[in-house]
Amino acid sequence: MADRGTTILDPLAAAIAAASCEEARLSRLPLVGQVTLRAGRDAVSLAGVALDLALPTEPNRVASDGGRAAVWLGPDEWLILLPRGDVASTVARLEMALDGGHFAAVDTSAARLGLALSGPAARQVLAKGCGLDLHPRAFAPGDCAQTALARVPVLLVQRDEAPTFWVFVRPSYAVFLARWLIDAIAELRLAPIPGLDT
Amino acid sequence: MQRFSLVQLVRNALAHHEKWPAYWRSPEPKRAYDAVIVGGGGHGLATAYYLARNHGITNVAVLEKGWIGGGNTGRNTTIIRSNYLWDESAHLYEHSLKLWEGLSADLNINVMLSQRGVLNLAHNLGDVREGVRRVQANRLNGIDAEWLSPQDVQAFCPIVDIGEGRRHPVLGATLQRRGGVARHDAVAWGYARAADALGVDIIQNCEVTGIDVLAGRVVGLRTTRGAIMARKVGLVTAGHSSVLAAMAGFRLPVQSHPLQALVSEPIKPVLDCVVMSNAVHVYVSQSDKGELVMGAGIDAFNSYAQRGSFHVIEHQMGALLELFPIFSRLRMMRTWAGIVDVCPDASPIIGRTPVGGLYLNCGWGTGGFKATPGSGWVFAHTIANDAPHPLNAPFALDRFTSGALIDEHGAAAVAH
Amino acid sequence: MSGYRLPAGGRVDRDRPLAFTFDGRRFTGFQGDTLASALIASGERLVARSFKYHRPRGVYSAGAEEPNALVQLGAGARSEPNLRATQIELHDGLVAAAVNAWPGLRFDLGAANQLVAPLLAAGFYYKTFLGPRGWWRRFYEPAIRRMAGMGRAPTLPDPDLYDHMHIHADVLVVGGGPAGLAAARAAASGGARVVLAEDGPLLGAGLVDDDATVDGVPGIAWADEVAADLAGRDTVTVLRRTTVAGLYDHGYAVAVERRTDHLPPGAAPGHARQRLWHIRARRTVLAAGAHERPLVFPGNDRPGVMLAGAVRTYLRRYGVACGRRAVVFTGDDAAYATAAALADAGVAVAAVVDPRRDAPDAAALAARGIAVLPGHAVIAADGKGGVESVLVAALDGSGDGQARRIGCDLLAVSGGWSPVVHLYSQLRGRLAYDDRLACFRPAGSVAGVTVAGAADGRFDLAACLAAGHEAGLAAAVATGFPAVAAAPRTSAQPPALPPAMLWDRPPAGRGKAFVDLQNDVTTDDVALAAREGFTAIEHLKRYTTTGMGTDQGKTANVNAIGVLSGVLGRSPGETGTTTFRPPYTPVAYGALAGRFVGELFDPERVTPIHPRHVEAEAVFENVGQWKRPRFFPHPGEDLEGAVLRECRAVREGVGAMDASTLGKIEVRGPDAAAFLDRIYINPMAGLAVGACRYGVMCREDGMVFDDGVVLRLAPDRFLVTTTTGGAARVLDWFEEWLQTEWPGLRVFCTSVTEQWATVAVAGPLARAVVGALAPEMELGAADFPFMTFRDGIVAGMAARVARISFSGELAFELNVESTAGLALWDAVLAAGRRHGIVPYGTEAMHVLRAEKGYFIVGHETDGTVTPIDLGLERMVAKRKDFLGKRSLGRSDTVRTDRKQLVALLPEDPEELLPEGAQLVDDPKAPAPVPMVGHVTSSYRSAALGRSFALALVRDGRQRIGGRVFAPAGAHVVAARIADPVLFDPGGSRRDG
Amino acid sequence: MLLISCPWCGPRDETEFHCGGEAHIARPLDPPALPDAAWAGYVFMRDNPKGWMRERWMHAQGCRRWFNLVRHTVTHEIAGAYLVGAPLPPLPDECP
Ligand SMILES: Cc1cc2nc3c(=O)[nH]c(=O)nc-3n(C[C@H](O)[C@H](O)[C@H](O)COP(=O)(O)OP(=O)(O)OC[C@H]3O[C@@H](n4cnc5c(N)ncnc54)[C@H](O)[C@@H]3O)c2cc1C
Ligand SMILES: NC(=O)c1ccc[n+]([C@@H]2O[C@H](COP(=O)([O-])OP(=O)(O)OC[C@H]3O[C@@H](n4cnc5c(N)ncnc54)[C@H](O)[C@@H]3O)[C@@H](O)[C@H]2O)c1
Ligand SMILES: Cc1cc2nc3c(=O)[nH]c(=O)nc-3n(C[C@H](O)[C@H](O)[C@H](O)COP(=O)(O)O)c2cc1C
Ligand SMILES: [Zn+2]
Repeated sequence: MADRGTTILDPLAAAIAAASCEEARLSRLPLVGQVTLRAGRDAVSLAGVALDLALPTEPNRVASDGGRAAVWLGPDEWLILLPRGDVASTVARLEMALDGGHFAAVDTSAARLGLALSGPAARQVLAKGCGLDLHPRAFAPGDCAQTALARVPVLLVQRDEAPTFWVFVRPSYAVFLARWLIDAIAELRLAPIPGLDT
Repeated sequence: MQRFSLVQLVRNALAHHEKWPAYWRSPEPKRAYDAVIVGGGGHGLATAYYLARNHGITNVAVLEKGWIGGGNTGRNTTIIRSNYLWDESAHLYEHSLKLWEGLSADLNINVMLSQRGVLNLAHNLGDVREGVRRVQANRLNGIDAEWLSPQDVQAFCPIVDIGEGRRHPVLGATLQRRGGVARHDAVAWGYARAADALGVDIIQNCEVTGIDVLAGRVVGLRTTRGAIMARKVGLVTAGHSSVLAAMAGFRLPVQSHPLQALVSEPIKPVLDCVVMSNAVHVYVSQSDKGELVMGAGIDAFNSYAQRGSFHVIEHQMGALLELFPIFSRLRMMRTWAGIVDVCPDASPIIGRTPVGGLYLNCGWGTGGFKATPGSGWVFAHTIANDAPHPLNAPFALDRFTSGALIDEHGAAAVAH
Repeated sequence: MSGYRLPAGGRVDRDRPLAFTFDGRRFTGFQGDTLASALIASGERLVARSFKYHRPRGVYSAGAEEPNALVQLGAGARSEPNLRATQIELHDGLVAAAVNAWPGLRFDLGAANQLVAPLLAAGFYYKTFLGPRGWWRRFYEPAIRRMAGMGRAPTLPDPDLYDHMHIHADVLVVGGGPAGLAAARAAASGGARVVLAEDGPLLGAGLVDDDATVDGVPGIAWADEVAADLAGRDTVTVLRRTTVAGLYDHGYAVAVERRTDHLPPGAAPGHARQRLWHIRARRTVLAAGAHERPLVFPGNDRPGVMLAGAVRTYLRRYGVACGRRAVVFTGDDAAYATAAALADAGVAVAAVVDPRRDAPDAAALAARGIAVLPGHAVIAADGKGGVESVLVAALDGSGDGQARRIGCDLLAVSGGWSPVVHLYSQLRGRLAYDDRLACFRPAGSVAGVTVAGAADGRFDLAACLAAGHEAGLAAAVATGFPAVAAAPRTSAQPPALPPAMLWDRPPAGRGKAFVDLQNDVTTDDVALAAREGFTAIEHLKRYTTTGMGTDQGKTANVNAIGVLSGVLGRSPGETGTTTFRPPYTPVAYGALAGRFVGELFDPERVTPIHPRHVEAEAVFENVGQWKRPRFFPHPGEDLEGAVLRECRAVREGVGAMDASTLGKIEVRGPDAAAFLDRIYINPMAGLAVGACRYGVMCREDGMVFDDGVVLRLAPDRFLVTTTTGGAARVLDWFEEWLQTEWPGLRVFCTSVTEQWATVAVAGPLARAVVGALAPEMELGAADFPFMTFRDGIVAGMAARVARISFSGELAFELNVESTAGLALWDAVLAAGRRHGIVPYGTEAMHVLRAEKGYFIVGHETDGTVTPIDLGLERMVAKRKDFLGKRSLGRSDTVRTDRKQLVALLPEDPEELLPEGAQLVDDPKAPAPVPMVGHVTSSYRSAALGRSFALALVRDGRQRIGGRVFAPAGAHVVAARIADPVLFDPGGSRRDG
Repeated sequence: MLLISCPWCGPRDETEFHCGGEAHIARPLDPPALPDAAWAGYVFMRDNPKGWMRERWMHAQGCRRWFNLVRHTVTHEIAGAYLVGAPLPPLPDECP
């Protein structure tokens, strides 16, 4: 089914590619499977076992393992990123393992789209519309945050030191956010302003 | 009271203006009054004036913790209109607007009432329905109101961008031509001067710190300038109403929030009406001095600090430029906030309280400047007769118990 | 000396001359000049007209405090009013003009106001223009409006860009003078993240005015070293040309960076002209310096009267002499350096006049042939265009008692200094009046904020450096960084004597003595206001307008306080200051809006199917942030035509609608059923798995809040749908109750609004269309009854199909993953083609549901409508409690004559009632006409063959069959009240 | 712009939060048994103190958890955050 997926960002593919530059590369993340997991205290460790991936209990951290990641969304809420094909089986495994416990595992694979922004100026681009402290001292690889970017709710995941950020956004906002990012990157391709050395 | 007029001005100018008397005396508080009004804002001062003028009760003091007019009266965007949705509100505000129309003459001070028209823009189909509903209700209530098409809006206020391509195009507007603005400070000073002339004591720097209640009746007040006995007390303290109610031992359905406003630098006339928009959320007019005066929504949290958060202003400026792209290079000169007393139904509370002899006038929230004369009028009546005037009867505190709210959110969702 | 430019010196680049025009005349200046320095260098003394009297005015200062020299900068769409010439960096081709002067700066008709000046005293407008009625608005006010205002708004949209940037810092330092530089250097030394914001283009620029050395080198060289050190650290962000406009709670600061204003317009295409910085700092050091204060005496506003510090700045920083023969009038030591600097530059210094009995440095100046007159004051400045002479008198009447006249074209004045406490004070930092320094200085504390240097009332370089250094170190330590920098050392000496003010001595001479230069407030105005009772400083401000100009009284306020205090015989400390408010200097609205303008003004939400709607040339409607297709016009079709066609298709054939915007929440857990029972007015616990039920929810005040269909997916799993606008609200509502009131309920809610795309297929032929797409699904009414759902395959995609109908017709709601939404839409239209399927929009949807009497939250409800008003009495559960239930039993909500939902049938079936129309029983009644209700929705119906409406009518249910009237101006529409369900009341059509 | 420390996510801008007003208003257990005035007290009447206040906030753009703050309504100083259900912390100006 994944091959049939189209997203609202498809028509912007060329514009997104054209926006990228050395300092900030913008791209669409391939569609990934997403499971929103709500789990009461009794279910957290069981869920970790079922997933074979311990859920991060430290707020705003991501636990990764190969092609999968568990993203902290709240004290009883995680987003599990995994290959699309694994969603059904993973949900089933969770249902089995947690049967009787207080939990909810919901397939939300299509409820967020991912963009990747990376490059030395990635932080600066995000900082134009995001009040979060993105400095490496405050937001390092493995950190994540739900916050607002350009007044749009997003989930940010800091992946590596390039730095690379994943920006997950509700599909309905994706076009607006992509346009905003393209606009924010634009100045990086311009000649610097004479007499301005910052 | 020395009358104000051009002749007097010329005469005094020849005397180097050395003969002008004070607008009001600054007497020491007496030990007792027939009635004490707490709060020297426009509403409190108007109440004192009408108590004296309409009801012959002149042994009255107005107690103000700071300087008169320094509360919301001195920090509002001065929009005056009466085009409210529900009958109860419409009649109250229309009574007020009628009083405004004679106020300069009545008080013998130029309050600079400028009936240059108030536009309420509609940006979506819901706005249009609400707008039409309100216009129709107003007209049936005998209040002037018009519905304008986008083209009419453009003609009435040429610098508004009604642009189809915009994110929130203008789909129409209500217009009340008799609406407008006035000089807020002059209203406070004018009422003070006129009340003082009738014998009312205006006492500044006098904060009420306690309310003495005996057997369910108010007997006096404690203040930073000593105890004052009073047979009747009217609380008219806007954002501080909950604080005073707590002194008297009851709670109110009121929350105090900052409401911010700002002015641009003065420029030559560009905007000759008041423009308000709910969906895009800004309201703006140009003062006689040339500044653009504007405001928007309230800050989300309770506060008594008379200052708000910057993001509220920032948001509002996007809204301003959505409507007026030509304002982009104009500059914001000063921002400030007032503490507004917000009621769940966006309507005021005017009437008796659980304490005998203690009367309450509050909950005007973001929109009570326009009501100043009418509010004072009906509140004075309520205090004098220990019973509401027909116009304020529906605005009693017990409507929250009966459920007979007067919900003006739909028609007044934009603060003003 | 050509003009007033000195042959050498200053930080201007004499190899780069720049041409500019001012008020239509051509001039040249140098790179590094401000417009003000270039005008002074060119001998222009008259640069502005004042607000009220249109008096000639010259440049008064050299910075942000400038009250006089406001100009209209640029032309056309880039024209900008009221900029201060003292802060405009000169560039080639710059165009500026005076404001508030007509027809011109030199001959200004407004100056006629001076003839009637005696009438224009403070507050004159309150006392006159009182009648005749209507004249104020018609004649007086327009005339006053035309006179008021300074510059002009552009008439075209702004071609420039603005943007925003957020930055976090351990330490924010405001001001790049010696104190700020020392603070930033110290704070950064141990690795803290530091932001340094400086208003001007250069760091430490003021040090060029000073002869002292710092760390063994000239001050300016030290500043360059510090700047280089800071620039070399990647933990430090130095923002020049950046004004911190406001300081807010919890370390939040807002600053405006002027990025391209120093360049010719359009020289940096694509770049943001200004950038608004949102700074969040754990510690803030305010080192914003001090503003020099004028002295108040008759004629003190004449061109040629300038602040002494500014005169020195023009000499040292710009290589410009502000006159050829100067008098220095000062109550403060600092201006002695100006006298010396003037003399150094070859300007004749006719006298130094000092009201203090002991004048410092008198000997040194005397040695240079400069007369120092201690115990004297200037009592008038006279001259036609500008100062030509001053009158000087002994303060104690000594000497011959005669005032003496001294010729000069420059009067440099200094009345001491006012610390720039603005930012500190914006946060309600307490100020106290310092009698010795005659100024208000910080005397309290603001969490996380330190004030250092001249801003703290420390006016000597050594103290400024030391305080800045200490503040920087302390901030570093407080934020967890080591303190490693050594304190800077300087050769500077502290001032010898405290300043003296003359506030309590009314000026002896004749003529106007100005307190506020911009707003033309004089000492007479202050005295008049005091006489009339405006003795509170805030009253004085509002009555006289002191400090309400574009400079916000930076040079005026303390003098006004002083003069008022003098009149009343109290100390300035007792009088107190007015309130300081953001912004420090005015900020362009464009910068505040940033990129949130035009297309990016407000985020736009679209469904996955949106591109198809665009291709189909749908007309869209804004619903909150969503864009929804309102109707799909065929060529030549209008709204009405399209909607009638779309409705007919659904009633007679089949239609498809994109319903993806509806909110969807998965509610799961052992207590899910019990939870929903508490939320909805109707019972949900008994709903069977596989079935759907319509539900309504109320707020605690009993008013309808949202509605939607609930699907029971499993015993412990529900899918709740909400209105488009209610999606976020309802989820928040659920979470609020679960988290705060009922934490014991074991329920989890997950938003799946955007997981699913939804296409509604409705109409008698719907089964055929869905059947073609889902051959394996049993769609017959018996197998797949109304208000049930099935999971299956539709068009090859996993889908959930529900038999829900908002039109009364046979309908299927198809839900697939949103990534498949577009494919589903295409498949539905393809499968429906043989059945003539028609896409329909929100408008047709509204008509169809209204024909069935279904209300829409927000159309029929406005926050004052209960479920019972809507005719849902039978839905309201009797045996359980739910949110809002208790409110339905209050005296006002049990009234039987409340407004109730009914339908209206205009007696003329062609006539359309306007939505929002008010209803009356007697259209001929005089105003106020009693109103009995209003029209909530109104349409033409293809199915009914007539117009109809829904309305809320007082006691409406009892009045069915009766008449009401909707007066629309002179025209009155009569209508019959009817049961709200007008179409297929038996519900026979929903199974097809 | 307040800086509010979400007990889970740490300090974030005020704009990420939704303010829910006075905290610790308990829903009556048996609404039908209440007189109208008492019900109105629960639905509408609020403390609105000038000074320290316990109030509810929700981290709307973050973890979406409700929590309580002790905040001063004049200085905007925040004395601390605590979880829903945690024992009532004393107000800073209350004697222990
Ligand atoms: C930014 C802003 C914009 C607004 N815009 C508009 C508008 O455009 N149109 C409109 O109609 N309305 C507007 N309003 C609302 C309007 O300003 C108020 O509703 C109205 O001014 C209230 O007047 P008042 O006299 O009741 O209150 P205030 O003027 O606030 O007077 C109350 C007085 O009580 C005093 N007081 C408080 N406690 C005590 C005590 N313990 N002892 C003694 N005295 C005490 C206060 O110091 C104050 O002076 C706006 C409000 C604000 C803040
Ligand atoms: N002799 C005297 O009486 C006297 C009086 C005053 C000052 N001074 C001298 O002035 C200097 C004072 O040093 P200092 O560092 O305290 O002050 P400063 O005046 O040298 O520096 C303050 C800097 O802050 C900047 N600034 C002000 N407000 C700002 C804002 N909102 N945003 C960004 N930048 C802003 C100004 O542009 C200025 O460059 C010393 O050299 C001192 O000797 C002398
Ligand atoms: C209608 C109106 C117009 C104003 N115009 C100006 C103005 O031209 N200049 C100015 O500095 N302030 C102006 N203000 C703001 C006041 O200076 C002041 O900020 C406001 O009354 C609140 O008081 P505060 O800031 O002293 O707390 C205006 C205020 C109002 C209500
Ligand atoms: Zn959080």
